[in-house]
Amino acid sequence: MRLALAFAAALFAAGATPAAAAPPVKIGYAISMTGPFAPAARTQLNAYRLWADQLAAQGGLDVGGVKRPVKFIVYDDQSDFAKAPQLYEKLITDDKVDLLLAPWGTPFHFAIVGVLEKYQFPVVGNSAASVTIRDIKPGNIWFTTSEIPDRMAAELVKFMKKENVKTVAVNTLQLPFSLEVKKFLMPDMASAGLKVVVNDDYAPDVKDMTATLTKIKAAAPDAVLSLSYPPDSIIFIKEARQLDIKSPFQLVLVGPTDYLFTKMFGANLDGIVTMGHWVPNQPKWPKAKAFYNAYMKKYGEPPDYLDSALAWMSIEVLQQAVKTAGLDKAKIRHAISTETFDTIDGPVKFKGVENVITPTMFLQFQKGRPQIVWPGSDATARFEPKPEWTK
Amino acid sequence: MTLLRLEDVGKSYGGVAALRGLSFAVGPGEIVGLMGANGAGKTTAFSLIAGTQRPSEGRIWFDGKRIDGKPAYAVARLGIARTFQIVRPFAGLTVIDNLVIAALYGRLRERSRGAAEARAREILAEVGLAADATRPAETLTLAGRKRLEVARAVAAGPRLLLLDEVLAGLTASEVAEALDMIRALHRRRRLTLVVIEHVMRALTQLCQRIIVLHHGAKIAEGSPAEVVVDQRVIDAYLGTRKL
Amino acid sequence: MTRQGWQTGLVLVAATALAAALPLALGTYSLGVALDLMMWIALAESWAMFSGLSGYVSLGHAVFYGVGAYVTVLLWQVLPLWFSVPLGGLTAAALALLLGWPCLRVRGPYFVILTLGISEFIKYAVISTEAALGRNGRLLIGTPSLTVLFEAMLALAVLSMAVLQIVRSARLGAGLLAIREDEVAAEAVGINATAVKLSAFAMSAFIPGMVGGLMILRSTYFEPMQAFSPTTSFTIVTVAILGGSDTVAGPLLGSLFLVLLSELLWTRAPEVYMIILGVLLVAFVLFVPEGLVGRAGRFLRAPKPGPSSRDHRAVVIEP
Amino acid sequence: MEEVADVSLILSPQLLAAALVLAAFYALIAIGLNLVYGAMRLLNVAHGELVMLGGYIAYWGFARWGISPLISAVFAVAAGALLGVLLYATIIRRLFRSTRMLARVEANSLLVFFGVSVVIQNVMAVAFTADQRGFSYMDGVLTIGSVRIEENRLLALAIATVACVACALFFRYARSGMAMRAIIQQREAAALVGIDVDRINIQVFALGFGLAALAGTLVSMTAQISPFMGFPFTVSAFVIIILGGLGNLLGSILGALMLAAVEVYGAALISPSFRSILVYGVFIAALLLRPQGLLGRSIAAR
Repeated sequence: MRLALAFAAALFAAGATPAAAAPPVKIGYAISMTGPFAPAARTQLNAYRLWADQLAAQGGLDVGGVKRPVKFIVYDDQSDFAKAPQLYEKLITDDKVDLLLAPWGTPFHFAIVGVLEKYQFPVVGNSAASVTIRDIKPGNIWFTTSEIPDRMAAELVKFMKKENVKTVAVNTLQLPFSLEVKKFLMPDMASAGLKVVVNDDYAPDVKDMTATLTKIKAAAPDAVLSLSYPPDSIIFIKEARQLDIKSPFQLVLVGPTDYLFTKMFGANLDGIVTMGHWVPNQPKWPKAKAFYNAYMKKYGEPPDYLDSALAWMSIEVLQQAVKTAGLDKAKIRHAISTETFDTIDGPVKFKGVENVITPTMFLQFQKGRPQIVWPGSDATARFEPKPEWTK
Repeated sequence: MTLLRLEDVGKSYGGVAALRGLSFAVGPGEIVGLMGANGAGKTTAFSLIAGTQRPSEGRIWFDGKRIDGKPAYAVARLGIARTFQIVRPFAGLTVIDNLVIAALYGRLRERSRGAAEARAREILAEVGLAADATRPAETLTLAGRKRLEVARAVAAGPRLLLLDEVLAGLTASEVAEALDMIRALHRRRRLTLVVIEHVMRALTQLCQRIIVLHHGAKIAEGSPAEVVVDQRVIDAYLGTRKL
Repeated sequence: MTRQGWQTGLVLVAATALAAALPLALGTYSLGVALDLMMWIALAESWAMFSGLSGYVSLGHAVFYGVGAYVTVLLWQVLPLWFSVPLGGLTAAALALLLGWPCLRVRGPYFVILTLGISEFIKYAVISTEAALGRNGRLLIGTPSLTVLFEAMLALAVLSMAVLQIVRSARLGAGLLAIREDEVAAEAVGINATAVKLSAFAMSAFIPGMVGGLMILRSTYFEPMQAFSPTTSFTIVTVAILGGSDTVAGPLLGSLFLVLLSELLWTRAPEVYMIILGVLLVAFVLFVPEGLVGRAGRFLRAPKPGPSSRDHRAVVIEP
Repeated sequence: MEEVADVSLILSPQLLAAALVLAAFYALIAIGLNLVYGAMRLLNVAHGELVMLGGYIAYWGFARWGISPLISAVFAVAAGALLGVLLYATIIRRLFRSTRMLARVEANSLLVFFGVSVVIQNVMAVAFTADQRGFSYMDGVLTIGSVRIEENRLLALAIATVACVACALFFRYARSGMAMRAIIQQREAAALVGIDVDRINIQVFALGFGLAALAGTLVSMTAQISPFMGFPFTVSAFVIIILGGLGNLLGSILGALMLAAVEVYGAALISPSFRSILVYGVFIAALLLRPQGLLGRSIAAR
C-alpha cells in the first residue's frame, strides 16, 4: 500500500517536471515479504522503499543527465530460493525492467546469478558475500560489502591477535554464509597460533544452546565467535548472558546491527563485536548521517547498520552508474566495473565482484551504539573488552 | 482324503489361551459347522486358518501344504476365502468392484479386468445382487452386505470357504434365502465350507458334521444329530442357551 | 470403457502435441509458468498414484523431489544429464523402497506424521552432509535452456498421468483401492498388502525424483533447506486434493487451478495472495470435498446414486 | 581439533534446567494439539500459529501499553479459546457433516488447518509487518546453586508447570475433563452414555487453543517472535504427541520431556549439528517400535 502511494507520488511528481514526456524507468526487485526470511529482509526492503520516496520527492531518476520518472515493480519471493530466479527472469523478460535491485540474503543472490548471467543483466548485490560466487567469476553481479568470508576471516584473526586472544570457541550455524566464514577462519586461526577450544556446528532450527555454551563457559576462551543468523544470534546472546560467559572478545556474526537487538538487549549488547563496515558518525563519510536521519524519519528507528546500509550503498552505486551510463546494460556494466562511487560508506570501487576500497571492518557496541573498532585506520572507537553482563 | 487339517492348533494372547489343542479335518466338498458360545474360539480358529493371525502352536495343512504362519494373502491365493463376522466390504467401491478385486487377486488371479468382471457378474447373479452391481457397497442393506461378503469371498475362487456368522442379524425369511444361496453356491461351485453360526437350526440343516468348541477346546464332533444329544455339549453350550 | 479410453487417449495425445509446441508460442515468463504447471502435474499425479489410491497420505514427497535434485547436483558435470536426472528418479524410488518397508506398517495419522518426520530427517541429514563436505550452496552455471527443461517436464507430466491411468486400470490399482477401503479384508482376498503398497510407493517416488532434478537445473542453485522444503509436500497434497485425488483428471485440474490462480493473484495482490489461497483451500475442503472432478473417485464407472444411502459403517457424532 | 564430548556435562544442573524449560514449553503446546487430535482425529497443523498469536498478544501488550505478559497471558488464553470456538463453529463442525466427510476427516483436517495456518500467518504479516519482535521482561539472571537462569525463564517454567498440573487435575476430576477423556477413549460410547459430544468438542478447541496461546506468551518472554515462527513448534508438537501416544495427555508431558532431553543432551553428548537428525531419528524409531506411543494406550488408526 505504502508502495503504491510511492508510485503515485512518483508519477505525480514526475508530471510536474519538464521531463514528463519521458517514459518512466522501470525498476524491479523481488524480496522476501512473506515466509521465514521476511523478518530478516525488512531492513533492506525499508532502504529500497526509502529510495522510492526520495526519487518521488526529487522528481525522478537522473538517467544520463535526463530526469525521468520511475516505476517500481516489486515481487515477493515468499522466502523461496527457487522462486527468486523465476521472478528475476520475469522482471527481465516479461516486465522488461530497466534496472534491478538485489534480493535479500546470500542464498537469494546465489539463486539469481544464473539468470543474471543468462540475460547479461547487471545487478549490484548487497546483503550477500560469497567466495563461491567470486570464484565462478560472474560478470553481472557485484557486492558492496567488504565482508567476503576469506577477507573477513583474515581480518578477524588479525583483530583477535591484536587484542591478545589466544584461545577461541567457535559456534557455527549450518547455512552457507556462516559455514563459508568458518571454512576460512579455521586454517587462518591455526596458522596464527590461535587455539580452538570449542568447535560446534548447529542446525538452523536450534532452540537451545546450553550444551555448547556450557562447554564454552568451562573452557573460558579469550574469544567466542558465534557465527550465527539473527534468530540464533538472539539465543546466543540470551544464553551467554544467562551463563555469564566472560570472554573479553565476543563476536556475533549477523543480527546485532538490526535495531531489534538494541531494543531487546539494551546495555547487554555492549561489548559485542559484529560484522559491518558502516556507522553514521564516521566523519569521513559525509553522506552517512543524511541517510541515517532520513531512515530514522521514515521508520522511527535506526537503520540496520549492515543490511540497510549495504542496500543503500547498492542503490547509490546503481544510481551513479545510471547517471553517467544511461540504461544501456553494457554501459552500466562497464561503469560499475570501472568507476569509483561515492557512498554513505565512503568511496567504493569494484574489482571483479568485490568492493576493493572499503576495508573489512568490525563493529562493536559501546554505550548502546555500534562503533567501528577495526581496522584502526577507520575506527570510530577503540575496542573494549566485553563488559560484565547486567545482572 | 482331506482338504484341510488342523493338528493341535492353539493360540494364546499374552498367556491367556483363546484356543487349545484343536484338531480336526475337513474333506473336499464337506460342509462342517463350528459351534460354541461367545469366546469359545470359533473366530480365532478361522483367523488362524485364514492366516489373519499366526497360531501359537500346532500345524495346519491345506491340500497337503503347511499353511500355518503363512500370511493371509498367501493363504487366500492357495484357495481359502473367509468372510468376516462384522462385514468388511470395500465400502467406498461399487458392489461389483468388490468382487472384481477378489477375482483379480484371489486364487484365480484373473488375467484381465474383463474376465474378472464376467466372473463377478456371474457370482452376483447367483447371490441375487445383480441389480445392485454398480451401487457403492456402503449403500447396501445389512442383508445385502452379508451377501456381498459371501460373494466377494467366492469371487476369490476358493476351494475352501470359511463363513463366519453370515446369517446373524437377518430376519427369518432372509435366513431362509441366505441358506438357499449358500447351498446353491456349494453345489454349483464345488466348494468346501466351514461355517460358524449361532442360529442352531440353520447349522443343523446345513452341515453334515459339527464341531463344538468350549473355552477354546473341542468338546464334541459328529453329525448334527449326535452333537445335539452329546452330554458335554448340553452341559457346556446348550445349557447356557435358552432354547 | 475401452472406447472412452481410446477417446481419452486421443485427446491426451493431441493435448500433449499442443503443449509440446508451447515454447514456440510463449514468451520466457509464460513458458516458466507452463513449466511450473507441468511440474505440479507430474508431482501431484505421482502422489495420487500412491496416496490417492491407497489412502496412505504421504506428507513427505518433498524428500523424493529433494533427493532427485541432490543426485542431479552431485553428478553435475560428472555425468550427462540424460543419465543423472533419471538416476535421481531411481534413487528416489530406491529410497522409497527403503523407507516404505518400515513406514507402511503404520496407518492413518501415524503415516502422515511419519512421512513428514522422515522427510525432515533426511533434509537435516543432507544439510549436515553438505556442511561436512564444506559445500556451502551449489551453483550450476550453464544448465539447459528453458525450452529443453519444459519439454522434459512435459514428458514427465504426461508420463505421470499415463502411469496413474495404467495403474488405476491394472491389478495394482485394484489392490490399492482395496487397501484404502479395508486392509484386512484386502489381505483376505489375496492381496499382498505390503508388496502392493511398497511397489506403488516406489513408483510414486520415481517421477518426483526426476522432477526435482529438472527443477534444480531450472533454479540453478541447490540448498538443502529449500530443495527438501516441507512446503513442497504440503502443496502437492493440496493440489491433488483440490482436484480430487484418485483420478487422472483430479491432480491435472488441481494443478491448473493452483497455477492459474497464483498467476492471477500474486502480481495483482502480492500481500494477500497467500491469504486468498489459504481461504480457498479451506473453502474447497468444506464445500467441494470430492475435489474439482466431483464424485469421480469411483473405480470403474460412475455409480448410479443408490435408492438409499443409509450408512451403518460410521457413527455421526453431530447431534 | 574435534574435542571429545565431555561426559560430565550430563550431570550439569544447567543442562537439566535448560531441558526443563524447553520441556515446559513443549508440553503446553503438545497437550493442546493432542487434545484436539485425540477427541476429533484432527491433524491441526495450524497449532504453532496459535503459539505465534499468543506471543504477539504479549508483545503488543508490553510494547504498546506496558502490560505485564503475565496479565496478557490471561487475554491470550481467552483470545486463543475464542478463536478455537469460532474455528470449530464455522469450519470444523462441517468436517463431520456427512459420513463420507467423516471417513476422510484426517486428510481434510490436514488441508483445512494448513489453509488456516497460511491465513493466520499472512494476516499477521500484513497487519503487523513481518518484522521480528522481542522484548525484555524480568530478564535478571538468578543464581540457584550452580544454575544461572533468567527470571523470565524460571517464571515461564513455573507457569507452564502449573498449567500442566492444572490440566492433569482437570482431566482427572472435572466433569468436562472426564468427558474429554471419555471421548478420546471411545467417541461412540461417550455419545451413548449421554455426553454431549459437540459441546465437549467446543471445549476441547477452546482449551487446546488457549493452552497454545498461553505457551506463546511464555515463548515471547524468552525469544523473538515473527508471524512465521509457528511451523517448527507444530512439528515439534507432533513429534511429542507421537512419542507420548496420540490421545494420551500425560504421555504428551513425558514426550515433551523426552524431546527436550534429546535436544539438550543430544547436543551435549554428540553434537549440536545433529540436533534435528537426533530429534527426528528418535521420533521415527519410537513410531516404528511403539506406534501406540510410549505409554501404550493405543488408538486404532482409522
